[in-house]
Amino acid sequence: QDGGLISIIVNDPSNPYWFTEGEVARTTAEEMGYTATVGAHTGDTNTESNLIDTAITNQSAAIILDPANADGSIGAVRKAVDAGIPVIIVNAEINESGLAQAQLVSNNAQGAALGAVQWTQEMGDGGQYVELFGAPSDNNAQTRSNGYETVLSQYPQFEKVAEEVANWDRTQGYNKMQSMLQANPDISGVISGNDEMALGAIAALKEAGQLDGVVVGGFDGSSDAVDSVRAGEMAYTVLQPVAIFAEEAVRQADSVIRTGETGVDAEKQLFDCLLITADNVDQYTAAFTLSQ
Amino acid sequence: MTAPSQETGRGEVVLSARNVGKSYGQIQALKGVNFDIRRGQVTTLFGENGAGKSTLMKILSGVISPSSGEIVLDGQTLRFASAKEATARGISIIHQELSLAPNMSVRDNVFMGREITRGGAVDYAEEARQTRALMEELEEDIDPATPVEDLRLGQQQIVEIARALSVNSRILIMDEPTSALSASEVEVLFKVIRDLTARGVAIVYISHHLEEALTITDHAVVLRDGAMTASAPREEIDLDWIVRNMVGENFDLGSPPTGYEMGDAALSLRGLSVPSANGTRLAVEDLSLDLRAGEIVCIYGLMGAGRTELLECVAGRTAPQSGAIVFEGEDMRRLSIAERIARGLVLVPEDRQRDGLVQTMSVGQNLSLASIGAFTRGLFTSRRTERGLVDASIRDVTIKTDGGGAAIGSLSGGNQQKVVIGKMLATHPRVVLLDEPSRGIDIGAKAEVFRLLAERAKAGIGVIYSTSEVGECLSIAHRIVVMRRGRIAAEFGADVTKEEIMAASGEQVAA
Amino acid sequence: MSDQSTAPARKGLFSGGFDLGRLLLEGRAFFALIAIILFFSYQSPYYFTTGNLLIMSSHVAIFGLLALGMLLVILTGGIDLSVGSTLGLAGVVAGALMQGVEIQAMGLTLYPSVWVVVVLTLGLGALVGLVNGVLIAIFKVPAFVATLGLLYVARGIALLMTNGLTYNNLGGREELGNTGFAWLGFNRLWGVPIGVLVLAAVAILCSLVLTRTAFGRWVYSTGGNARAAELSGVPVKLTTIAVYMASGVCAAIAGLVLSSQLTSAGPTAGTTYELTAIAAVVIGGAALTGGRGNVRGTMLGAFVIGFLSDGLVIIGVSSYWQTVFTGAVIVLAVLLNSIQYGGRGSRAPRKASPPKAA
Amino acid sequence: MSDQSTAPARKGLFSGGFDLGRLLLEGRAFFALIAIILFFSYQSPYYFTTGNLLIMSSHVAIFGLLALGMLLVILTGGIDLSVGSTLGLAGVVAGALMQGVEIQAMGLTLYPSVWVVVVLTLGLGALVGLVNGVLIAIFKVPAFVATLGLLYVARGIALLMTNGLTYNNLGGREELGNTGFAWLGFNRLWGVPIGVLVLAAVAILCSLVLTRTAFGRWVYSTGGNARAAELSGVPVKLTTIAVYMASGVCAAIAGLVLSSQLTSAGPTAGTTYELTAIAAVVIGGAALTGGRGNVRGTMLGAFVIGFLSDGLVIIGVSSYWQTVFTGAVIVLAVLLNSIQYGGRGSRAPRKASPPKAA
Ligand SMILES: Nc1ncnc2c1ncn2[C@@H]1O[C@H](COP(=O)(O)OP(=O)(O)OP(=O)(O)O)[C@@H](O)[C@H]1O
Ligand SMILES: Nc1ncnc2c1ncn2[C@@H]1O[C@H](COP(=O)(O)OP(=O)(O)OP(=O)(O)O)[C@@H](O)[C@H]1O
Ligand SMILES: [Mg+2]
Ligand SMILES: [Mg+2]
Repeated sequence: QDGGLISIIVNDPSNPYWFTEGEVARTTAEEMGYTATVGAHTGDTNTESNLIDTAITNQSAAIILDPANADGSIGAVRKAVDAGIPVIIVNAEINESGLAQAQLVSNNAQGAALGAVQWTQEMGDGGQYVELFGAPSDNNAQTRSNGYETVLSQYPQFEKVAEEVANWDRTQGYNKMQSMLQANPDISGVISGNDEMALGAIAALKEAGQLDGVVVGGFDGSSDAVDSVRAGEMAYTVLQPVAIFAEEAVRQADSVIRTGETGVDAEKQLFDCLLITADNVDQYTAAFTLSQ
Repeated sequence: MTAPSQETGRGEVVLSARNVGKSYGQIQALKGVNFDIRRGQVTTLFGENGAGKSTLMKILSGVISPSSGEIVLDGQTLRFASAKEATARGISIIHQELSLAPNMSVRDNVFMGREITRGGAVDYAEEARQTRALMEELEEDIDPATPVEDLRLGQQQIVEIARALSVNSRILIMDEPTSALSASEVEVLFKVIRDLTARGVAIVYISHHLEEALTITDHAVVLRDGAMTASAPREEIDLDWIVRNMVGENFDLGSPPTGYEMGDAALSLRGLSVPSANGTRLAVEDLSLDLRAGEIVCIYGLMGAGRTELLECVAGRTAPQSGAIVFEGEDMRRLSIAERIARGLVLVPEDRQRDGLVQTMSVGQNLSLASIGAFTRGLFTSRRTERGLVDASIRDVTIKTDGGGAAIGSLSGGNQQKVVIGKMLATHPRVVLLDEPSRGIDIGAKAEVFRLLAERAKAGIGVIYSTSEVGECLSIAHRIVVMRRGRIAAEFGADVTKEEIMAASGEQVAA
Repeated sequence: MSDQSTAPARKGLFSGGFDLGRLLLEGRAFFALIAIILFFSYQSPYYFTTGNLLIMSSHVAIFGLLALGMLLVILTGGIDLSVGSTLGLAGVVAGALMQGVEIQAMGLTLYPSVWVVVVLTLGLGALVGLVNGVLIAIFKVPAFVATLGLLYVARGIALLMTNGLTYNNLGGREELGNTGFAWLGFNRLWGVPIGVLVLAAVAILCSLVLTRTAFGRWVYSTGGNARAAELSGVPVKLTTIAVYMASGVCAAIAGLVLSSQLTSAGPTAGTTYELTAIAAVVIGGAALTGGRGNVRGTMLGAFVIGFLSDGLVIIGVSSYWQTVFTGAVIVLAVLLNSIQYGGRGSRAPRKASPPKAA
Repeated sequence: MSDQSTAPARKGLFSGGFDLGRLLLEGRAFFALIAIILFFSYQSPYYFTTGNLLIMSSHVAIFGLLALGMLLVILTGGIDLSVGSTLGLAGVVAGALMQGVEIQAMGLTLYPSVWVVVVLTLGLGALVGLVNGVLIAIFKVPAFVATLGLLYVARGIALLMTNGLTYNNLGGREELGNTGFAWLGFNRLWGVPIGVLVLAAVAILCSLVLTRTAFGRWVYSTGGNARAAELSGVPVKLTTIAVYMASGVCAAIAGLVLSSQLTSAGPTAGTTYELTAIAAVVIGGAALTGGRGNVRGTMLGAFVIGFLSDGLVIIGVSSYWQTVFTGAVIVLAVLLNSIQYGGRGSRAPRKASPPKAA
């Protein structure tokens, strides 16, 4: 394995989504003859910057980065680029183009729309609903919320009665859902910015004995969520093709290392999300992978 | 009561308290006291524990402000905003409780809050020079750079004295400066005091060592229950006068109890050696001692003779380096403190604030702390039994308190000491070790403590107590053991004289 | 919930009198709670309903359990920063056990039944506490540092055990004989969530232990003056180790309740909960220097924090303001507390503070 | 970097003797650092290079600055949990100021130049410290609680100010005359990153203040025995307030350096950094009870933590193991520390412990 080092920096591997992202990237890199390390910045831009410095010190051939913050990560990326190390951004964007070799992100807007449409179908006639919002410092939270809004605003029969920030976290999703249920006992739908919060909401609804009448939609396509869909508890989840773009990111990094080009024209490459419902749940063969 | 005003004496009055009162909540610590300090004279303040001596001194030195009355300095009525202001006006005080920062050097402590600076930086060299000079004056060989925590208690008190001297004040208040000093150190201090008075410094001196204090007194004032009861120049007074005015009657510390059979040896120490706190040397060396049931033994020694180490080792706080502790035929070395207490061997520690009392607990809870087992029924404690136990203790050792629920801080020093003693007696011990049970308590309380011990001895309990006052050796003890540098220097019966004891301890008999 | 708990340190056993001023101050956390309930009831019709009060109480249960363990530790003058991590670790271990224990040598997988899982998890909590306690009592590591170290170590182990993943399938299966885990978090007895009942039971137990047993006396005296306690025959080291173990067990119980509520156990559960638990104890009037505090106050403190944060959610205050309010309430509650002690402040310095582990 | 710093409290200027045992123990953080450097140099060829050492040092700078402020606070026997939040708030405020201050009444936007931004930000740090200090010194709120409250409040304010978003455009613009902010984080003097130089400057300043000025004596005496210090005329309250203000200023400096390094300022920056800063101070040999500790030790502690965590990343240890190692190193380092004091342990209790704010 002398292809050099690829430094993979993900957000927080204690979340299955980012864990998969890191693992897929690492195995791909190793298969392609590179050594690879996976670091985690857990959303802290300073840690991220330190990890970039380390990658530079280690004379990495390329960096695969899931940025901590659309704005806050730009400096760190610039540092790596200035040091002559190509950076491939995955999963989340940075608000500056021309810096990274490529930005491979799932199409959050498309995914949100996909989810919202499915959600309206599951909801049927209408009703009240609440939304669980991710960490506001992450602009995916806003993107997804906007995506939901765009679709749902066309259906006046659905009334949003509350929205709460639950920071992508299951426990917070649980607690906030319970509180919202108190103020809004008649809701028939929950739309969530990610699976973890949705799973927390499902636990809360179960506890209240109200799960049967309520449609819960998630986002991410984690194994837990898919199990929940299989069990008929979660209505659907939107699969982010993290396994696909994590692998693709490494392939493009490899291409950059060898040729100087990613081989793809656009810097920003959107990967469409897929819907997982009770119908196609059996095609979910590995973490974040839907075989078609 | 009307306070007699001090008759006019020789030196001019530099500082006086006029009708000063101080109350803490319902407690009236001072009730309209008039008190004069004269230039070039030592005014000694006598009084029982809780009489208000320290309170009055704190008011005069600006540490606390009076509830009523006024302070007159050089004929000028004023009010100190802080201790610093009083210092600036030439008043300094040695507090009763040590007030040193243990983490800092002697030099830093002496100049704490009054650092000598040059160009913004502290001039350590100058500070050290002055500190060394002060130490020379006090005839104490202490390096200014030594951390205070490395000094023994007596040396720490010397540092406090040096700090007060370093201010060059006109008025110097000494609140029990000698409680931890040896006789020779006290002599040096008295020499310094005479030098100061010769230079016109006014001194206030407080001590429970009455005889010692009398040797330096120019003018004596007695406080009782927050009011001044008497005041007279040295020529007109004697020990009797002081005691009479302090407590209203004549006290003696009792005599060895007689009229009963002593039992067999209850406690035997065989060749006991105990390392000192910092482990550098032996504080107790190859010491053997027997105590019979019903016997009272007094251990006399100078500061650092190793009495505390000996007693703490016997009680189980520290492990001996070698030797045996046999209590009623059983080897105690492997037993914990709790087990020793359960077997009937208890210690009343030297420093009641640090080792004796739990300040967050009530009087009752403190009294019952060592005998929880006695009122535990099954899993739970029985409140009724505990209450009975506490009430009995309060009665037994005659603690002045509004009841078991009172906060421990509301008691006077002597009564706090009785709580510590009562706590240990409540465990129904068969041997009681008391480390300076009379430290810092007034003569009345002292007499009561000794009476209590004598009573218990009659009931068959073995008692060992340590003391630094020769007078106390000659009270209830059947036998007096003198310790010197960790060894027993001499043993006497009850018929010994003070001089013999002091000679054996290595102390120079005061001229 | 914890009416049994009295204030032994402050009121003494025999104080007959009735002191209104003191009662008002003692009860300031109580008044804060009343104020919070009144305010939010006025703001939202849903706040003061049985359903919501029970739900809020079941949220309080998690912090409350941590706070009870923390109270014991704080009463001895220590602090336990590792409870949040222990909670997470306990949940993960319970989750792992529910998935079955593979015995490689024999090539079979054991499925311990739920009570075994519970006992093992509590044992784990006790073990974490034991490590803390031994470091603090025997090796004299300051409590802040020892438990800070274990905060990291326990969290790291939880992450390593699960590889960051969350155990999801906690229901167990009938044929394996390990069902019943969901009962803790899901069922209700007499309409009350089990979590709340668990909290009540632990609170009553703690209160009884503190006020009615020898061990309780040992705890208060260790915190009040460890040296004096030791010389009075109190097994100070044992007491210290025991309170950290109790704290670990409380954290493990909280971990079990939480993962049962969520029907899943993740390695990051409980992050920063230690701060909330400490805040509850302190709002409840306990002194961080040890020796002062009681169960009733701590429960009130936990309810103040829980009812406040849920109330803010119900009336729809932004999560940022929630952060600000939480901080402000902590400071305000303790400010009142200080004013209380302030009145007796001039006496406090008289106490010769005993040397503390932290 | 901080060779000037001596250990005044323990060794004094005039101690003639040379005590090898004590030196070894005093220097244990130093040996830990050497061990870390040797180990990682052996593991990776990139570790022990000038470039990497400088980079690692500039990472240390952030924690080191926080730790210096924390040291002052801890020396007085307090603790400051709010430094991480203050760091975040300072960065955000600097970012907001760089975006221009809109004066609504006049309909214009002011662009303060960089030095004004720096001064205002430091002022903000001092203000947070002032609030802490006043709560602690005047209102007698325990330091742990007061600063815990401000941890939440400062973080909440930072989030409210930015609505959770990050300021990105910190470069300023030539025509607005507010360029130069990037200099702090990006430039180098004599090849050394400015952040490191800032750290060195602050460390030397702290060290001089602690060892050479009257204020330094006041800090040590306040931590050693606050009551004695007060009776001796040391302005204890003022000293207490001043150290918290200094800690706030240090946190603000760290916030400026960090946002300059990152060329962006986010409201969540610095979360949980207070724990790292405390760990650095404690590893450096300071006692949480106050009065003991020095700048040299604290710097060593910060370098131990920083060089360890960067080393683990360089050799590619998983982030879970990093968490475990961090905890273990904290406990181990302080265990050694306790053994040091342990030797004098039985004497320590002889000290008349002063009443502590926390
Ligand atoms: N801060 C305080 N709060 C409440 N009561 C106090 C306080 N300080 C002193 N007292 C009370 O005031 C009275 C006088 O105390 P003071 O310390 O002046 O006595 P003293 O004569 O110095 O006794 P001793 O010989 O024991 O030192 C005592 O009853 C004491 O309990
Ligand atoms: N503050 C202190 N710091 C360090 N060591 C001390 C301190 N006080 C005492 N020691 C050590 O302990 C030894 C014995 O202490 P101490 O002076 O209490 O002896 P003692 O014989 O019990 O005398 P006494 O009972 O009169 O105090 C001293 O020789 C000294 O070495
Ligand atoms: Mg006095
Ligand atoms: Mg002694």
